[in-house]
Amino acid sequence: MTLLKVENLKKYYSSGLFRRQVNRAVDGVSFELERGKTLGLVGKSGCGKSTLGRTVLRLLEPTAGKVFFEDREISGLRGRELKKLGTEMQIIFQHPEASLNPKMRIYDCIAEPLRIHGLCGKEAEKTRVLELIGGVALDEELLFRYPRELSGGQLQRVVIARILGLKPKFIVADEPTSMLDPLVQAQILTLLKKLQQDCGISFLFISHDPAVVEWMSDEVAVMEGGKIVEFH
Amino acid sequence: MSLLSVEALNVSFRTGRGLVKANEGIFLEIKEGEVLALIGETGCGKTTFGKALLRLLSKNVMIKGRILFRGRDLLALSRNEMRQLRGKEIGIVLQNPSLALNPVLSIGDQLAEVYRSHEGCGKKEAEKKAGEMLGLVGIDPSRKAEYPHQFSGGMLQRVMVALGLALRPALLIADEPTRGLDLQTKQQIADLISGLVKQEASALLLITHDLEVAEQIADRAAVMYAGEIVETGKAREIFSNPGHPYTRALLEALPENGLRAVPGQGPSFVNPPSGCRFHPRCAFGTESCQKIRPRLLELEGERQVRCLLFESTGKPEEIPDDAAKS
Amino acid sequence: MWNYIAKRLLLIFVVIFGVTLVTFSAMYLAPGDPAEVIALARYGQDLSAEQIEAVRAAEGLDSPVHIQYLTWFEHVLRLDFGKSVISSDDILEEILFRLPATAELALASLFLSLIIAIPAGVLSALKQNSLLDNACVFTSLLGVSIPNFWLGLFLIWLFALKLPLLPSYGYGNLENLVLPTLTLGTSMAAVTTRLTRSSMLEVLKQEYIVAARARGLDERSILFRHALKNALLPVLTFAGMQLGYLLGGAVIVETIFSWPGLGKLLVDSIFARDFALVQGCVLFIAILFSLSSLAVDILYAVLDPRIRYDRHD
Amino acid sequence: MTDMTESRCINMTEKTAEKMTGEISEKKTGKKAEKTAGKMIGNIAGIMIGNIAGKMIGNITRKKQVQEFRKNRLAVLGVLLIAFLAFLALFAPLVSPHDPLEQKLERGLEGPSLEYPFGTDNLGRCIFSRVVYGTQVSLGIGVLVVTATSIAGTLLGILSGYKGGLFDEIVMRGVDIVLAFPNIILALVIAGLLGSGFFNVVLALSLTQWPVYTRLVRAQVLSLKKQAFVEAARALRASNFYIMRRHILPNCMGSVVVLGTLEIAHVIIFAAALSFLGLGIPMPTAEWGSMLKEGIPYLLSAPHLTFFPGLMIMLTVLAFNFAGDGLRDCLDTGTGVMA
Repeated sequence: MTLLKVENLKKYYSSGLFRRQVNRAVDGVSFELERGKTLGLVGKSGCGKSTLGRTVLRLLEPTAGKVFFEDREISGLRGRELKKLGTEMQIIFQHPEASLNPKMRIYDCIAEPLRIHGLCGKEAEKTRVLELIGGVALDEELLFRYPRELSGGQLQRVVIARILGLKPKFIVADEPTSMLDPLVQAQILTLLKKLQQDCGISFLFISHDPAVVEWMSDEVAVMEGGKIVEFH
Repeated sequence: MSLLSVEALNVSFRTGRGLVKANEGIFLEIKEGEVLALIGETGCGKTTFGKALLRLLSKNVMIKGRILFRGRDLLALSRNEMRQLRGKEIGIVLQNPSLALNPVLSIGDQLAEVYRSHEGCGKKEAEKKAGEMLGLVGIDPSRKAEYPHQFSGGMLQRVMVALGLALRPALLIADEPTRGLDLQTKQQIADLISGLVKQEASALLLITHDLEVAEQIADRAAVMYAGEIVETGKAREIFSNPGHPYTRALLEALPENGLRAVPGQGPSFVNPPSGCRFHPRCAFGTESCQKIRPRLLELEGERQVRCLLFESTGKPEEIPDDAAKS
Repeated sequence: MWNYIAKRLLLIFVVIFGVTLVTFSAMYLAPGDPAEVIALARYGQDLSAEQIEAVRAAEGLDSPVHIQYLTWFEHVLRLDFGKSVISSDDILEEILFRLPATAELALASLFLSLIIAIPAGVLSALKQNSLLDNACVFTSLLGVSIPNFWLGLFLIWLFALKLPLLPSYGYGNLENLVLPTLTLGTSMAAVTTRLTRSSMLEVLKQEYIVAARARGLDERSILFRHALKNALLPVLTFAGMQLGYLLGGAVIVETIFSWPGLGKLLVDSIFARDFALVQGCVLFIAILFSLSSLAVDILYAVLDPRIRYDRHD
Repeated sequence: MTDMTESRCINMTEKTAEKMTGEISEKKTGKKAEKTAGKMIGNIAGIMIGNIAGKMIGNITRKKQVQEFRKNRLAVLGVLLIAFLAFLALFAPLVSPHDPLEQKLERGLEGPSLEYPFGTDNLGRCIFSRVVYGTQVSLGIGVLVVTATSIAGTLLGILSGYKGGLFDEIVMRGVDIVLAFPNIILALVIAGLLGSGFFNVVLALSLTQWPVYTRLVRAQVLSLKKQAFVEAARALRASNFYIMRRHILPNCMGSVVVLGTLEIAHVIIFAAALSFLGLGIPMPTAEWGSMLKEGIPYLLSAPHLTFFPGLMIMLTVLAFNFAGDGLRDCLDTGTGVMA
């Protein structure tokens, strides 16, 4: 069953004096993604792959085109349905250092999604958080530290644990390991692959490194100038 | 006699959290015109090593050991002698180019300044040389009046290379010249540096975590882990059949080699693990590895490995089968 | 660059318009009936109702507020700030007559503060945690904490009264300028020293200073060509802003030394309840201040290449 | 202010309990229902007060930052001085030997003596008592003005920085207009027209000082907004109000607290200046600025009339500047030196 269907998605940025210069960041992109599969998105920097990722999630409002999630058109969603969408579609960013609120302890970072969506009560929250941090092979002791005390690899794991709390069906991974070293990158990517097998999560995996994308993805789309120019 | 020979170099910093031993007991040699890649992950002390060679570290540093450059110990030089040597005999390309250039001076001025300061030539001549150097690194000389913020990451990196090689130094230290660049720009910068270094017959110390770049342009390679050199040797051999378990892990972690991950992360520098520092994460670790701190063993083919497993075999490829646990 | 300046000038017009609204409406917020207050000031205590009505008619205070505002604003556009309600001499003339005194004091104090603060700030940053640095930090903290009116009184007590060397009031020759400039200049120097020091420390930590050292440049050229130029940018902007404040008349210092500047004119007009003069002064000062902050921004753009206004970002 | 205080509790498993002994345990109350706008403002204000107090106290007790704060000797001196001044203000009646307003014409202009530690003024009033009572006025104005302006300024800064658009444009033009006057001029005009008196001075200074916070907070919000953790919160589809409260506000608190401390010093000098010009606190209330003004005619014959009030202003302002610098270093919020 196709989990996600994107039809002719466009995202234009207009700038200049009378909005004349138009930057066609995403210029008519269509693809489909099965449940539990990974679509790789590779391209030079500035080809629009990050913008595409955010527009699919509706973090950026699309200029045109439709996105179907589980055969439901998501552009029209408001209020309660939109909030529910937040538990099903999630994103991992490129810079782990900036992905967590520096003033919140790691415990609160992981517990926050649970609290926002009211997924579990006070008592259950603690056990759930311990379970989640264990799931990404991090020591419980880190729960009371602040993000500035953790390394890039550890922070990215906290981000993953945080998202897993919502049991998402689809995750956009926007160059999650480009800032990390080889060994740490391997740890994170194997973790993501294991999660896909265990929980059937589908990924839109974005990177400028073709070798990494090949290893991670079932199908790869090559992007250039806001368009997908090749599928393999 | 080698161009640069580092002997028992110890670099440590006095910090609030105690003594951070960034480099311990480092022995390294670079011959004239040779390209040596110093490979290691972020925070293993390789940048500290690069900056230590030119004594560019902060005031709370303690450096012991000897750094012989053409026979002269750099640690013994006076401040002024050292100042004259920097840029002239040893050039350096620092890590993030967007921060390493003065934002309010045009790149032409910053380049010409090097010539005026070292060779004392006039304003006009310095600018001529600056223009030439920019052309050499593939930047249109007419852009020399522009400012750093008007250049892309890749172009800024070229400016840094121009600054490093301006006075044709005998040794160029390049610290992570390809970090943060996308694939195509990374390739161009790697070719640019290795081409220019060959053309000027100067040696290159390439400090990087990027194994592909190292494999492509290095003659010899040295691998650093937690402030120690764990393996050195000819680059081609190290990449085709690595000896030290850490080097193996690094290569196996590449996507082309199956992206196999080794658990855990780099140890603390304040109180590093006893014995071999990699033992907590090593697939072949034994009890003795936890107790004895292995020394750098000389193996066949100019290979050196800091690992007890090779005491018996003497050959880098063979790992004694009883030791292979997992 | 030019459409940026045009945009800024438009903005200034909006701000000035806002300022006129604020000053005009402030008159109506004040307690008491303006006509009565003006009549009181003009004819003294025993005044009859007719006199108040005559003033109301003469000053056009009887027409609805917005009409009064529009007529006043229309006059202002024609650079006619109207007449002083009490002494009925032309307001703009009065202001322009007082401007040189304020400008003199402002420039002298700014100059004094910069020649003290820049060397002190730079030196104490270069020799951080040395005796000089600690002394600098402490005195500048003290300088910021001493209210300049108390400093003024102290200087008068010392130089004018105890050992009568300098006049404590009056205007005209250089002697009179010394004490007010000392008062204003030193307290400004304290703030500027702290800014210069922290800006210099910030710059010395930057990567491009290490890179310059790595290229074998000597410490002196690193200091002057690289560090100083970057460190002084915020200091110059701040000095420009301070000049803006001073053109508004160092109100208190002018009052202590009865210095015939804009600040004193404003204070006296407030006490005299001379609304027209108050409005005129405030409007003039606001225009002066806005233009000087625009000049500061342009100066900053000229000095710092990173700021380019032609791009619409 | 609503009784809801913003503090967080982490129930601990036994294993990690002993690790927490060093830290105070903070209780976080769960919040389900969304807020109405009116309650929202009250809520944010309550949080701000809670946060400022929490920040201050939290800072004082949080291990790492306490060490840095304690290391900075000047800052500790500042806090001690503030405590001393607060003590003077609270226990003025006990501390001052005489009634500050009681006039003894026959004892006028006496120098410092045992009976009158700071001597007497031209009307024979005890200067020491008046200076002590003056602390109440100055600290009162300082704290009141800064509390009001920091809350209003920060609120406007967050809303205009986060929302942007027309609201942002209007707020920033308002800031430009207020800042178009050198702030002493505007305060003068307002105080002059409204007449003197404690609350007029507080109002005048509040109307001129709020933009300082708005401009600082708005700049921070603009850069915070682009950070990944705010975009991540939006990806969680959390409400804007939640994001502003939970992610934007805590990251601005540090610089607001530092700015607030330095601003108290600034406001105290301003208030004294207004009184010095005769537009601040009216006679005969004991206020340092007006005491200075009264002392001018006797500058030569009785300098102690002007020496002691001026000294008190300096000490108070110095105390807050020390504390402000100390807070800035240990919170490393990079607010730079405020004018």
